[in-house]
Amino acid sequence: MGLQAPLLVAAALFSIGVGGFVARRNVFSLLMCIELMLNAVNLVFVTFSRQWLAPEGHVTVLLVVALAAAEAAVALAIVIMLFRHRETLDVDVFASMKE
Amino acid sequence: MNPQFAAYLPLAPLALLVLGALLALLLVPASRQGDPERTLPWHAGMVLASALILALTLWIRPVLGMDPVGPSGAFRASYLGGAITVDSLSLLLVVLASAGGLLTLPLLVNASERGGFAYGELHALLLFAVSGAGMVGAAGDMFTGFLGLEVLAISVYGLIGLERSRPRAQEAVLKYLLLGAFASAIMLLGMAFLFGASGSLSFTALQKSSAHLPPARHAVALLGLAAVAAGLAFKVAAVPFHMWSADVYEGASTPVTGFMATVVKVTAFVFGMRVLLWGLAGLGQDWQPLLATLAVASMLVGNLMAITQSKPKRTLAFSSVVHSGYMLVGLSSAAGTSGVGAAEALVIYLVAYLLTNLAAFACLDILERDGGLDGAVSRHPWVASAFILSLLSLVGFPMTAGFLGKYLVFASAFEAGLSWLGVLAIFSSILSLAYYLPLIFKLMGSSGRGPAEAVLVPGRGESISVAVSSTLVVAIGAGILAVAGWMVPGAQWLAQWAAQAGHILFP
Amino acid sequence: MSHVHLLGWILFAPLAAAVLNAIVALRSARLPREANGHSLRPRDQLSAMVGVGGPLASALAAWALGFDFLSRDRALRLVELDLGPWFSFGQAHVEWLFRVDALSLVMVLVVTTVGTLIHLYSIGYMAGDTGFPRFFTWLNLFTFAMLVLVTARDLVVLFLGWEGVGVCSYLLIGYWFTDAAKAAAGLKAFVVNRVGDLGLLLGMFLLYWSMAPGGQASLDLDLLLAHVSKLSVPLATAAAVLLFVGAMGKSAQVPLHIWLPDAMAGPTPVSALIHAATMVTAGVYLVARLHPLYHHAPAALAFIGGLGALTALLAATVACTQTNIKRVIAWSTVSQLGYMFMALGAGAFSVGIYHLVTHAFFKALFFLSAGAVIHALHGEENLERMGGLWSRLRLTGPAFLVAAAANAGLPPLSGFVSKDAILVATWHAHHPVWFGVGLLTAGMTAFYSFRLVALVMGGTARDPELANGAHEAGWTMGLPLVVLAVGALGAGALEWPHELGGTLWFSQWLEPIFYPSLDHGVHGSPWIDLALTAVSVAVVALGAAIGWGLHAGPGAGTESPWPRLQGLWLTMRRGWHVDESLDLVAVKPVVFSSKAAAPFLEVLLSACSRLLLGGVTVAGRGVAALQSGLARHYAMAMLVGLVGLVAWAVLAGGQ
Amino acid sequence: MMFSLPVWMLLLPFLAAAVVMVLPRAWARTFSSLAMAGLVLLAAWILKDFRMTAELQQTVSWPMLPLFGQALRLGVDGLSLLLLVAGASLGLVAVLVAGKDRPPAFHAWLLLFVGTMTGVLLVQDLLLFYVFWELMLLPALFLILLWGDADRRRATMPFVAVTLVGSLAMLATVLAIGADVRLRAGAVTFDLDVLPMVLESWSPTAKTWAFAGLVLAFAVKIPLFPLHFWLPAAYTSAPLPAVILLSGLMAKLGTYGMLRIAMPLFPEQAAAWAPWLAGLAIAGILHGAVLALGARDVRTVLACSSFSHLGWVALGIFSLTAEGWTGALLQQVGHAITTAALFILAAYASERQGATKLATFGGMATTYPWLAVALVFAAMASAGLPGLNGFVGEFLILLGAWGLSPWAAAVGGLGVVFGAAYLLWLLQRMLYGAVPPASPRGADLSPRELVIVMPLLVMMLVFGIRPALVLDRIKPWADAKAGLFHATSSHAAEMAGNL
Amino acid sequence: MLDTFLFLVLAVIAVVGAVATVSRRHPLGSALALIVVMIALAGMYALLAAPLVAMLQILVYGGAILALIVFVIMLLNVKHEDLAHEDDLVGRLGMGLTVGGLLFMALAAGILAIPSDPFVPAPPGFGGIVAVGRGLFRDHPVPFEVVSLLLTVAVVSAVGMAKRRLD
Repeated sequence: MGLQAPLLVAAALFSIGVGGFVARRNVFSLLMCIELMLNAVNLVFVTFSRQWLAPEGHVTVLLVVALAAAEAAVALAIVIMLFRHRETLDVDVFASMKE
Repeated sequence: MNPQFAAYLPLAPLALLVLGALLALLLVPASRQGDPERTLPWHAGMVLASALILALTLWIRPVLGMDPVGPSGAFRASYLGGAITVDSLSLLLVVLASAGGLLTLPLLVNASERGGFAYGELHALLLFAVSGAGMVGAAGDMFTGFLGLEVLAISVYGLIGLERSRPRAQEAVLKYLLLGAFASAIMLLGMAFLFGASGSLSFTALQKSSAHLPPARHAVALLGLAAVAAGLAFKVAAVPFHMWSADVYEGASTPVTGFMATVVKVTAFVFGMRVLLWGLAGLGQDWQPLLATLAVASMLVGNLMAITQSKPKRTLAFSSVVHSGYMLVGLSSAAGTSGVGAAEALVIYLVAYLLTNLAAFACLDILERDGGLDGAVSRHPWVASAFILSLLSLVGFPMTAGFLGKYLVFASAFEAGLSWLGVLAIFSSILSLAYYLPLIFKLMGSSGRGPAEAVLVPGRGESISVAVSSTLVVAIGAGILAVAGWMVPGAQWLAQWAAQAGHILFP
Repeated sequence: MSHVHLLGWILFAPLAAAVLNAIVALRSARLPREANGHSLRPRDQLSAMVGVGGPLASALAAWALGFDFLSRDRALRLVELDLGPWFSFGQAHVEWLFRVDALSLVMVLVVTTVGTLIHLYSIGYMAGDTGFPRFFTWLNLFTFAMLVLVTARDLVVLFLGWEGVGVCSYLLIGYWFTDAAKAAAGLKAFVVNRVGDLGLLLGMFLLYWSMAPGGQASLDLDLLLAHVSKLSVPLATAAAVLLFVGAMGKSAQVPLHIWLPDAMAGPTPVSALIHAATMVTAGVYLVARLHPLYHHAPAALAFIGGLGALTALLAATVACTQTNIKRVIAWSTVSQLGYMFMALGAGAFSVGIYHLVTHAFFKALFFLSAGAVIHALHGEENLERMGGLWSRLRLTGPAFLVAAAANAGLPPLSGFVSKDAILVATWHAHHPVWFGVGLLTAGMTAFYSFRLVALVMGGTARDPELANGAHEAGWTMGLPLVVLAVGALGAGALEWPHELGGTLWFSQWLEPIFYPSLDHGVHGSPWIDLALTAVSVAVVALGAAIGWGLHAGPGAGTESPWPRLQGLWLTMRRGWHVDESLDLVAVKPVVFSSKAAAPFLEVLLSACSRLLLGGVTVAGRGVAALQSGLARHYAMAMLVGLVGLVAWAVLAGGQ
Repeated sequence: MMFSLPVWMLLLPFLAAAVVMVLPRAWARTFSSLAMAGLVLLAAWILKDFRMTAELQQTVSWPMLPLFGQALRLGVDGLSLLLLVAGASLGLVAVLVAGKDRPPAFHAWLLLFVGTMTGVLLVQDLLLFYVFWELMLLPALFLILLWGDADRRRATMPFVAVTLVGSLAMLATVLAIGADVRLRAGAVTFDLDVLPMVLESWSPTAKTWAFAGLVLAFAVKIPLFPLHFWLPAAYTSAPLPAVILLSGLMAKLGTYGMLRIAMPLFPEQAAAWAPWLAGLAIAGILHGAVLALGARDVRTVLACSSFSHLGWVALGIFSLTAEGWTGALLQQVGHAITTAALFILAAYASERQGATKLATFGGMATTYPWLAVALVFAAMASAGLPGLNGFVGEFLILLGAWGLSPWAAAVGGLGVVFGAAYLLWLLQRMLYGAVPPASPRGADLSPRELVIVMPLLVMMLVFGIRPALVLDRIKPWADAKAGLFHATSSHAAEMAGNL
Repeated sequence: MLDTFLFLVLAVIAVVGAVATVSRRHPLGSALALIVVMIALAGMYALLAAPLVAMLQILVYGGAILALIVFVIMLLNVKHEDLAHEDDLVGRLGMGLTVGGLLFMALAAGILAIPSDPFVPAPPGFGGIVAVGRGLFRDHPVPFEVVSLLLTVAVVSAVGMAKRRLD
């Protein structure tokens, strides 16, 4: 097994995540799309780590996971705040600012 | 002094900031009593001021254990195998971020005291944001730098979101967070590919390997470069990754907008300099056209958008998109081994940009609170004058810091053989008159729409903030007259500092 | 007193008078104005004394200088006054250098003598006018400028005088400025003159640059005239014609004559001094002064003579039909100036100058006596309300008659001598057409002169009430009439033709100046000259007889005596519509564009700015439409950007 | 010498502006008149010490921040000397005619206006020239925008916009030059003495573009047709002291820039473009005159007249002859005096009439004879009457223009006719005719007004009769520097010779 | 060979799961699909000699982060009417995935240009807890510390935004 297969899978996952991100309106779906993208990134790290036999990639993956957690925490806080005020999870509702 | 101790002294500003932020967290409960002594603002102010002074001192008196690099007297101190690097550029970023925080603080405190703001946390978050910026400057590898950016970003999410009673702020924070996370994921993807190309994310290793990559890994590196550039473009709000900025700038309360427009953008650019000029210096041929394209797009679209805006704040938001374009001109001119001048110019531009926009948003905040901009010069002559001054600086009028930066950056484009880019940048400056001038005219006009007399008096802290930033704008701008011996040694310092910060990237 | 001092007196006595009068005028300008009839207020008396004293001193000095010249060798008749440098440019230096030679002296004498008389006359004529000191200021200043013009040794200094007289003319025509129409007449005079001045300037430039390659570029007359023989003929012709354009403006040659009839809006002494005796002859002086150049450019001379002939004829026809006493004389002046240029065109420079001198006397007399008539009729100028004044104005009447007869060229008056000399000169210069035109004009001149006399003095009063109130004015107005009448009668003696036993003293006086130019009048066969004279006298007599006969009878008016020619008559009265045509061709377009320019600019500006801003705004709106406020649209933009960047990376990496 | 005269001249207005801001309102005018008088004294001192040669005098030089050059040089030569003196004097006049109730800020801006223009005139460094050039706009803008007429906002926008566009074009040239110097020499310098040597090696295309940038900037300021569109409105709505400085000095800096910067740096381009630019200058002369003829507001007439007169100056410069240059420089000084006097007198007249629309004027010569005399005098000077200060300049300019092409002199010379026409037409409408029954009656010129106007009128006469006072200082410079274009001018002479 | 086969199976599961994640209307469904993706990814990590990461992927990601999301969904008690009315979901998803597909094509083109030699065998202990721990705590302590700070900031922000009482 070589580099290409895992990288292609990662690219696919990332692209699906990206596609979902631009398509969905539900906040939770958007968050999960981002998780999907981050997971794809992790796969790339792990793959290259395997290629270089460098543990740095693994370390990075762990830290990315933590980062994902942090982002999720803030995001969920915002979701809670918004849901409390607006009773909706639809991102398209928030489009009050434009010229 | 104990040499062991002295060797770690350069870390002091950063450590101070982080500890100060954590201490602020402990003080948050104190704010429950309404904080009549203003413990938290004083604490935050002292921390920021000491970090600023400490960083300045460190720069002025290079400490033991710092090796000079290059002829300019630039220095660099590495810790933990290069994971932390303190040099002229990182100290400068600490100074800038602290200054940004310090100048924003009074406005922020005032805004929160007017209500609708979670008072306690904002001090901690401000300090965290500044420390995040400091970490970006001190990062010796790309991932650490990225994490620093995230610390800064999340702090800013918090700063925006703390204003919970205003729907627009909520909308702003939601958009910022979602798109920011999206962009972070893209940047991470890029970093993963760069890791794939060189096997490490430390700048030194990247630089070593990027200098002579075999074709296969070169292709991987280019994929990484593209994605990292996209992520950076989001952070600095370059077209087409800029669209969040208008809404977020508008939705956030004006002091936070000012902080975002300045500290976040400057930090992102410093990160960009680290990545591109240091880590990926070998790929200059590749990223120069890329950044130039982004620069042109930013200047063009930013101007067109700014012209069509009716709200001053959105105008300034798009103006800062245009300024990202200018800074990208500088960054792309710095490609290649002869780019030191451009890097130097970019550093000066960053300083000018930071001070100018701090002044502009501070004035905007004060004036919009009291009757808007129409004929403000008769109600708040000093604040309106400072605003006009900062707008002139944004135009690039001589004797303002903006001119200095613009002049040097554009000249560096000409020097780098990118004359077309320089000319386009000047065209963009011409186009930008179409929205700066009406703003100036609006401030000076007497349409009679606004109230005739000042109702709200700006607080002392706010006044000082505006005065300091606008004075610095002029003082640095007057640097062009800084004839040795009798005027403005500050300008010389800045030039020297910029030279060192530039040289540090081109050993 | 040395000669230089005399020249100084000549020049600066009028200037000093002007300055003194200006002070009086400015001081009195702030005093309240009271109407006080025709008596002189104290400050007016001072002003009058100064105003006449200046030119008088100048005249006396001029005569002294003249008599001194007489006693000198011909080659030594020259005085120069150097007042230092004015300015220098390139290789040239312009000096405040004034020079009187034989030619200049003639001019100086005319200007100061006639000028003094007219100043004197003005005291009576202008008495009681609120702006009395102001009038004398301008008049004195005019005298000074005219003297500068005729004594200047450098073309630039000459130009100073040239423009100076123009300004004074402007100010004096518009002297009664509360009447906007009169002020406008001054404006017209100045602007039309400026057209000519431009020609003069261009001529000077051409001469300067043509000398530049030789390293001798200068506008000093001596240097210049020494140089002209080296010029190529086309270049000399061009310069000569350009300079003549200046003369055309100042001396009212077709088509730049249109200002002169309107200039009659000024007080009558002004018409007499400026628009008859002196300023309008400056063009003649200029051409005479530059005669070596014109000799070098025969085509230019032909042009001058032809245009002079045309002007003479055209103006004479117009003079025949006028209804305003001053306008008749004004058109007559135009016609006579045409005569002078005809003489110059024929190469008879001294004859031209001689006609200038005699004309100065009889035309000044004509105007002043007409002024006396007008004064007597309380400002009435319309011929239809005059007539039958001979018996009431015992001094003015004869003076008027002498002026008319001299103007008509009846022998042996001065006008006859000079006019005859011109006709003879044209004949000898082989310009039979000019001769014919001159003859015809002479007949018409006689016609309108005596028509005028008949309408004013002869017959019965058409407005008895007005006529009965007429009375002679005081001595200040009378004395100049007498002196000038003597001049008009006797000046012929100076150039009495050979064939009639004369000496041609005047031509001899000017000979050193125009030497070696040929004065054709001198060298003709006496019999041919006599025949020509006879013919001209006959034509003049015929014209005079018709003019008197048709208008002296009762019921005669200003309308055409031949009803069938009524249409032509009216056309002539309107000056052949030259004024209207020029207005249509030159003035109307400028006025229209001046009115249209500003709005046009406005529209253009707003259109441009709208187009520009509009374009930018439309483009901006287009981009702004993407800024929908929806986060996923923003993400989409980022995604597109990302795809672009990655695609670029793949393409760049593939190379 | 560190603190020699040029340094003091440069510093004084800025220092005075700072001081005047903190003074009580009542002292503002007195103080700023004193400052301006000081400036006049300094200028007079420089004038006194001036040696009548073409070289740069009173030179001062400092080391500079290496980012921007090696040394900053200040100096005065025949080109700048009289503009300096005129500028200082007009500054004094401007302060004197300012109303008593003007706030300190007004005087501060006036001082800054004079100061920045002094800077433009003194520096011998391209970058610093640009800096002062650009700065100069600011006081102009603020004086108009804060103290101008009712429609000042409409008036200033095109002014500022087009001026900034022009100066950004200049910036492009400055940048290109600076970058090139640094690339070649490894150090930055903008010294005007050094730059021509550097630029010699440029390609013609690059030079053409660079020259175009400079020309655009200067053409806007002069203004050269068709970039004049901002002028009538801006001059018309500016307050009197500002308009004195605008038309009296600022406009001349456009032509000054041509002579100081654009033409010496790019002589071949200048020579190639000169006929076209001269054509634009002529178009400006005539267009300005025509605009003035049709204008209905007294200030607009004078504004357009100023435009037309600057066309004269430009024509003289683009004639590329020593005669034309001498005339242009002389005309600059002459016009500074005349235009100031005209604007002041027009303002006095409008004050008395209570309006500026010409339709409401009439018969002022009857009611205000002194004012009328002064106006006629100044108008005659403006129309170029020999013996007054306007003539010699116009004469030499046209003479020089003939050296370029006889047609230039002939067509441009029509301006002589039009100039007389619009000025006399202005006098006709203001002074002559019957006094309109509705017009208010006031006193004739007051002693204060006379004291302000009389020196100007006297200078018109003095410089008309003794232009050598000015010429002796200008001519050596013009003769020496026009030598750059000697080839073309002698060529013109030959052409005339061959005609 | 077995590796490759297993990898392919996991890849198919992951991609299908990913598509399900982005296309499920209700977030709970998406969350469940995401868990499937993560488990598949964990398998792939294991195949790529990263056992520790694989384990933590399941523990932290599946166990903590997703649990948090699901918890919040439950907490908010999202009813169907609170959800976005994504009537045109199919259309927009098509559009999004098309552009995403473009991105994939671009990325894939880049990836396919990389020579894909088989991996050399990993040394023993690679990707194990010791190696990763050494990397994390000895070689890269700084990022680790920064992440701790990051989490603190996130908590402060979250608390600041989400707490009910304004003070």
